[in-house]
Amino acid sequence: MSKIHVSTIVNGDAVEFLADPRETLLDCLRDHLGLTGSKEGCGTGDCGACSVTIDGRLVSSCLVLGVEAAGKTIETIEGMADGAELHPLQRKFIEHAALQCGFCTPGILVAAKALLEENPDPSESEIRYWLAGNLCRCTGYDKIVRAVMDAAAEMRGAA
Amino acid sequence: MAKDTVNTEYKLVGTRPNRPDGLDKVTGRARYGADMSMPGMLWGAVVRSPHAHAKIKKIDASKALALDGVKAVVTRDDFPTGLTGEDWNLQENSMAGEVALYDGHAVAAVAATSALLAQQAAELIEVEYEVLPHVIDVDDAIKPDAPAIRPGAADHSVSEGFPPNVVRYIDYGHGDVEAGFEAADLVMEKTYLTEATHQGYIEPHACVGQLGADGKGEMWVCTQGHWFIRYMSSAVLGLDVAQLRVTASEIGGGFGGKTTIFMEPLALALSKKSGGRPVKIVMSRAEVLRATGPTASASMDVKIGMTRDGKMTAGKAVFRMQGGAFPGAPVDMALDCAFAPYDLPAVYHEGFDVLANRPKAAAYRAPGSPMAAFAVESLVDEMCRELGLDPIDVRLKNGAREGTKASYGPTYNRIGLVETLEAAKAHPNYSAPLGPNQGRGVASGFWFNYNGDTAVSMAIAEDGTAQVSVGTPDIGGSRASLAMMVGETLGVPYDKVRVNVVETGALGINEPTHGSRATFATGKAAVVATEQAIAEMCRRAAAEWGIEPEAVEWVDGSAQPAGPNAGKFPPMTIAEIAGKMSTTGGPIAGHYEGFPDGVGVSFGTHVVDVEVDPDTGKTTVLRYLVVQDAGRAIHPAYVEGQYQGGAVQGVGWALNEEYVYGDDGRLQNATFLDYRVPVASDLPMIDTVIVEVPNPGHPYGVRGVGETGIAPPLPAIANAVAAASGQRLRHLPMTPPKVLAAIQAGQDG
Amino acid sequence: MRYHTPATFEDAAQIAADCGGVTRFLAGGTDVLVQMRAGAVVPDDLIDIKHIPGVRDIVQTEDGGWRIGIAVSGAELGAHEGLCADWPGVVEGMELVGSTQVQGRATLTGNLCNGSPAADSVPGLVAAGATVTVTGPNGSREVAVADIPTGPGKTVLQPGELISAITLPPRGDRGGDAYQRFIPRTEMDIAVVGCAVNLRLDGDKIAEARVVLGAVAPTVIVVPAAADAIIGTTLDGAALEALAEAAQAAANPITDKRGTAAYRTHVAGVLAKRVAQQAYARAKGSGK
Amino acid sequence: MVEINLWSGLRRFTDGELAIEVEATTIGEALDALIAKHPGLAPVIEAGISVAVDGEITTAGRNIPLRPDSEVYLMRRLKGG
Repeated sequence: MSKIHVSTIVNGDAVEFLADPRETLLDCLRDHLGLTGSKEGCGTGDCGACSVTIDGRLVSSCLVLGVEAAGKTIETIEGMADGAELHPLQRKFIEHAALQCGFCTPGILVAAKALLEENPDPSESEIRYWLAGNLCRCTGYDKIVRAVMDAAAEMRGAA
Repeated sequence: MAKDTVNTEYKLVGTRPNRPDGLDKVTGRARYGADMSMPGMLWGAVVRSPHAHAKIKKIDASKALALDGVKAVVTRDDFPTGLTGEDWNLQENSMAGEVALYDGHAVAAVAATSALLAQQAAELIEVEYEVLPHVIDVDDAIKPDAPAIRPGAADHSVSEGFPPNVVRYIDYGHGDVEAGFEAADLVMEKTYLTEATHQGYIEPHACVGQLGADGKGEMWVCTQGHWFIRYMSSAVLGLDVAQLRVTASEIGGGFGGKTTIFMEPLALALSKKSGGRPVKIVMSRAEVLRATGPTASASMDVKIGMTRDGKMTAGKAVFRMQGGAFPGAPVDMALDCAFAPYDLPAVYHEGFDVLANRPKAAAYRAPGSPMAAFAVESLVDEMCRELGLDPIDVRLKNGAREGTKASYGPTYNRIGLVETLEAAKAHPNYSAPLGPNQGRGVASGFWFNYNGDTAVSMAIAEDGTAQVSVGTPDIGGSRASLAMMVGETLGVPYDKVRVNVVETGALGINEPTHGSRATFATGKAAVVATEQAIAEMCRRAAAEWGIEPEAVEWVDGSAQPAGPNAGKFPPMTIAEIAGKMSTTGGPIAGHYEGFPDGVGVSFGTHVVDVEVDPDTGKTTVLRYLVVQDAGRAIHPAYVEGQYQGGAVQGVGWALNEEYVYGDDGRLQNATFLDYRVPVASDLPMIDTVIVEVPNPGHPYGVRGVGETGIAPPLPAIANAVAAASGQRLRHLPMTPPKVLAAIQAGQDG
Repeated sequence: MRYHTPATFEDAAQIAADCGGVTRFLAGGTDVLVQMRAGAVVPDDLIDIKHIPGVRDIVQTEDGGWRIGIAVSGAELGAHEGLCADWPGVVEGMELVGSTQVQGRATLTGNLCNGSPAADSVPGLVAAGATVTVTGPNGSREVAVADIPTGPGKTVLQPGELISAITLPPRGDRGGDAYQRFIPRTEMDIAVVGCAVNLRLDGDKIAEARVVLGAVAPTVIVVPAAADAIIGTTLDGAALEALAEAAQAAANPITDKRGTAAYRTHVAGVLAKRVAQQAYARAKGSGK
Repeated sequence: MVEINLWSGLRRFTDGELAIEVEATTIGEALDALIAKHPGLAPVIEAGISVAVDGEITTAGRNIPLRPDSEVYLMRRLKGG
């Protein structure tokens, strides 16, 4: 099984890697590029811990092959902060204690960012349905939803 | 920073600072089990039994070993023999011996140069099985003619003539139960069933293990307790315990399921056989569900006597639980918790720990208590309805208080059940209007809390900042609460304290972050260690001032002359003392090794409103309130988080989560698609009230808060469903088909 | 496993026809990758058809219908105003497939070709009378969506054949469609029962109707008796009861981990009523 | 002397007694004395138990002091999640 050379852009950086065509984008991010912020919780698209965006579209990176990333633009949790400046969602998650173990957090942050880009003023229900594919077993979601709502308000300038 | 508590004697305790590991965890930098790679690392994969019960006749790994890049295969033949007791159970569960005992039981493992290759090699290992009769359900497993799963596994408590799969028997109680039932106006007896559930942590088990021919090894692993991993792996492999060094990664949830070993010894055995190269094993979700930590399933008979005005006169509980093919279903703790919220003149408990062809049950948040609460709190609710009494009033009338003889024997010290009931009753949720097909349920719950082996060291750095080395992995914000308690004691700001979860080589033995013990036990130990360091700093100041150490007191992070010397010298700050420590006697540190006493039990009361769709039987949670006694909330946001998380795990257990087996004994829903944990859109906000009845046994009044919250949801939701639909569900989960069938039966009846 | 990125459907068909072993076409990948991961299907050749020009396009046909490219994701479908206005039932079926993340990748074609009787997007397509273009080594043909699935995991597609486009007919005046499913949670489950209804009104009365059930038989099924129960009515109580009875009579489900046969049969009737009412309301509300 | 309360299932090892007076100043001494009086209790105690002293449950702590008026209950070994 020969490997395929893949060139892509991850968090603004041009990167290259050799992928076995069976490897998922998640495998390639974690094992070839050392970007272990995206997590595997299920491998079947049911938990959302591996959420990334490809060309701006939110996906589960466990359901994308690494070879499909060729020529795309990929954003992961590692690219969410602007240097030392956290994204408002990241800051609000810490302030609201919206994480306990923190394992689902990267995927939820990436998904929530995609939501706020599409809908800057989501209702509680819209947040809950958008994040339904991001399982969290620790928090009961309450503080996560509040943190997203608070970050959205701040980003709208309403905070 | 706003303080939540009315208590103003503290600067830090009761505030909500940002957690110290927050930045790493929102940026993807925090390293969890699967995030570690080591030089020369191989990847491991595990071959698992597809049968619920089968004799292993032959394992042929020749095709796998013939693949280029495959470095080692291990089977049970590679493990030492002659183990006994729980060590033997752990070894047997890590790798099947002569018989595979459940679907998913490991039978072989392989190491190769890539994850894909290891997986491919695992598929090439040929195992010949002779399928044996199996039993899955607890009520089937306890039958006298059930297939005997492990003859000889029963302990001293099991007498001759018991069914073959009963491995432990428990009976205890006090008072005259029959007289109690005689004195009652209403006696009800019902049977309640719960299905096995999984802890459902989102992070699959993962480790990197390395073991050389010299018997020295190291391991990186996601676990609640790395000393447990070290001891158990060493026992299973016959290693000297201290030669294995285990580092706990950040942990992606555990809930009790990561307090024991699964594939960790396999990684070490593969490493040794590969010439000492590190081996990484990461479980798939299917492996997690098939082969790790489910809880027990339960079949429970409960009988209660009550007078017309709601006074309980006696209670009796007979519980049967299966915890897989190994002894250890939490039937004893379930019985202890069953009637714990009540002051009963007479109570009797009887329990059976039963084997079945399922994975070895691991602890899950207040082990046993949720099932017990479901049975007892459902029956109490049924009786309240029958007698037309308010369920909170009945609980207040019978509620355990300080001085009550607990159902499990001893006399309660200061406890906060009544306070939770009163707070629940006063909360607006308890009087919110309900619409058609909606109903409200109430239930209380109990957990002991626990202390356990604890070793902590704290040391003062050259600039007067403090480091605390602890052995309890931070699973939900404990670094924050520990830093707050140390900062409070030391009189320094929160961010001048760094709490490190250190490896096994750095401290004496520590039990895991389990039993709701981290903030209580590690916290108390850290305070004791800090007080030692403070005493040393007072001695250093006294020496400099030329006065007796007893004449120095520690105030707001400084040594100050006290008593007759008060005001004679300016306060000496921690930074000043620390800056000179190399010339005043060397390092300044404190430590604690012991079993911190003073555990305080915890009670909670939940109120839930649901709506039941009468056409489909689907239950929607509309409102949820958790009231629980925290003793004192060090960091209220993380206390609330424990309450909310426990409640939602309970919602899952009550409504949708269950292990589904086919007639072939295979688990049918080993994915998050069909093992249905609650998703964000299933839930409302989870309202919380933190009741604070301080625990006199802790310097800051802490009671453990992690576990109690999962017990009340099961009965509270069942009680709400009964109120909404008019039908009593006595078998969890209350899936739509079950609820609809009950509604239809009710209409027909 | 070999990975191919053909530039035309003809090339894709030819690659598939020439491969001796197990072949899978890759569009959204949300089923194929799960099967690969579980070891259920390990293709020798994986043919990624997203590099074919036009596969991400949604275009209006000359007669006012819609042609949907095979790689259009659920998220893209849901963002298309014209399609959502015409065929809300088709779009909402697709949007129920998986999570937001899955919506970023999953496609109508993939959901259809997976062959699941519980596929959420298929009842809506069948109710709408959608067709697909099937391209093979010997050219293309037009096939009704209803005729594609033949059983759980099975389709009429022959080795070397693939779907190259989906076509929805013109909506026309006074029409409405809807799809709902029953699941135990609010999201993320496979349908225990699904139901789509597409109808057209004449005044207040239903002139034409199509009722389609999912997850109650080896394939999605069209239930003419259920349609007959509401045609000519204003969807009054009696018509709804007759509709439910016809839906329940047509259901022939299995008992499995997701539901019992009796439960699925009952819920088929409940859903048929709810979905018909929604489709009826949409038809009445349509300005056309 | 301090009174040790057993759970009722242990009756069969103690000739029916559920409250046993022993000479002890610590939990360890009490457990040793119990075994000396009723050797049938040895496997139960050695398998691991918890002890409640004045309402507080501990799992180890053989050195925990007992007073003559301490309330002492043997319990099944506790663990947590």
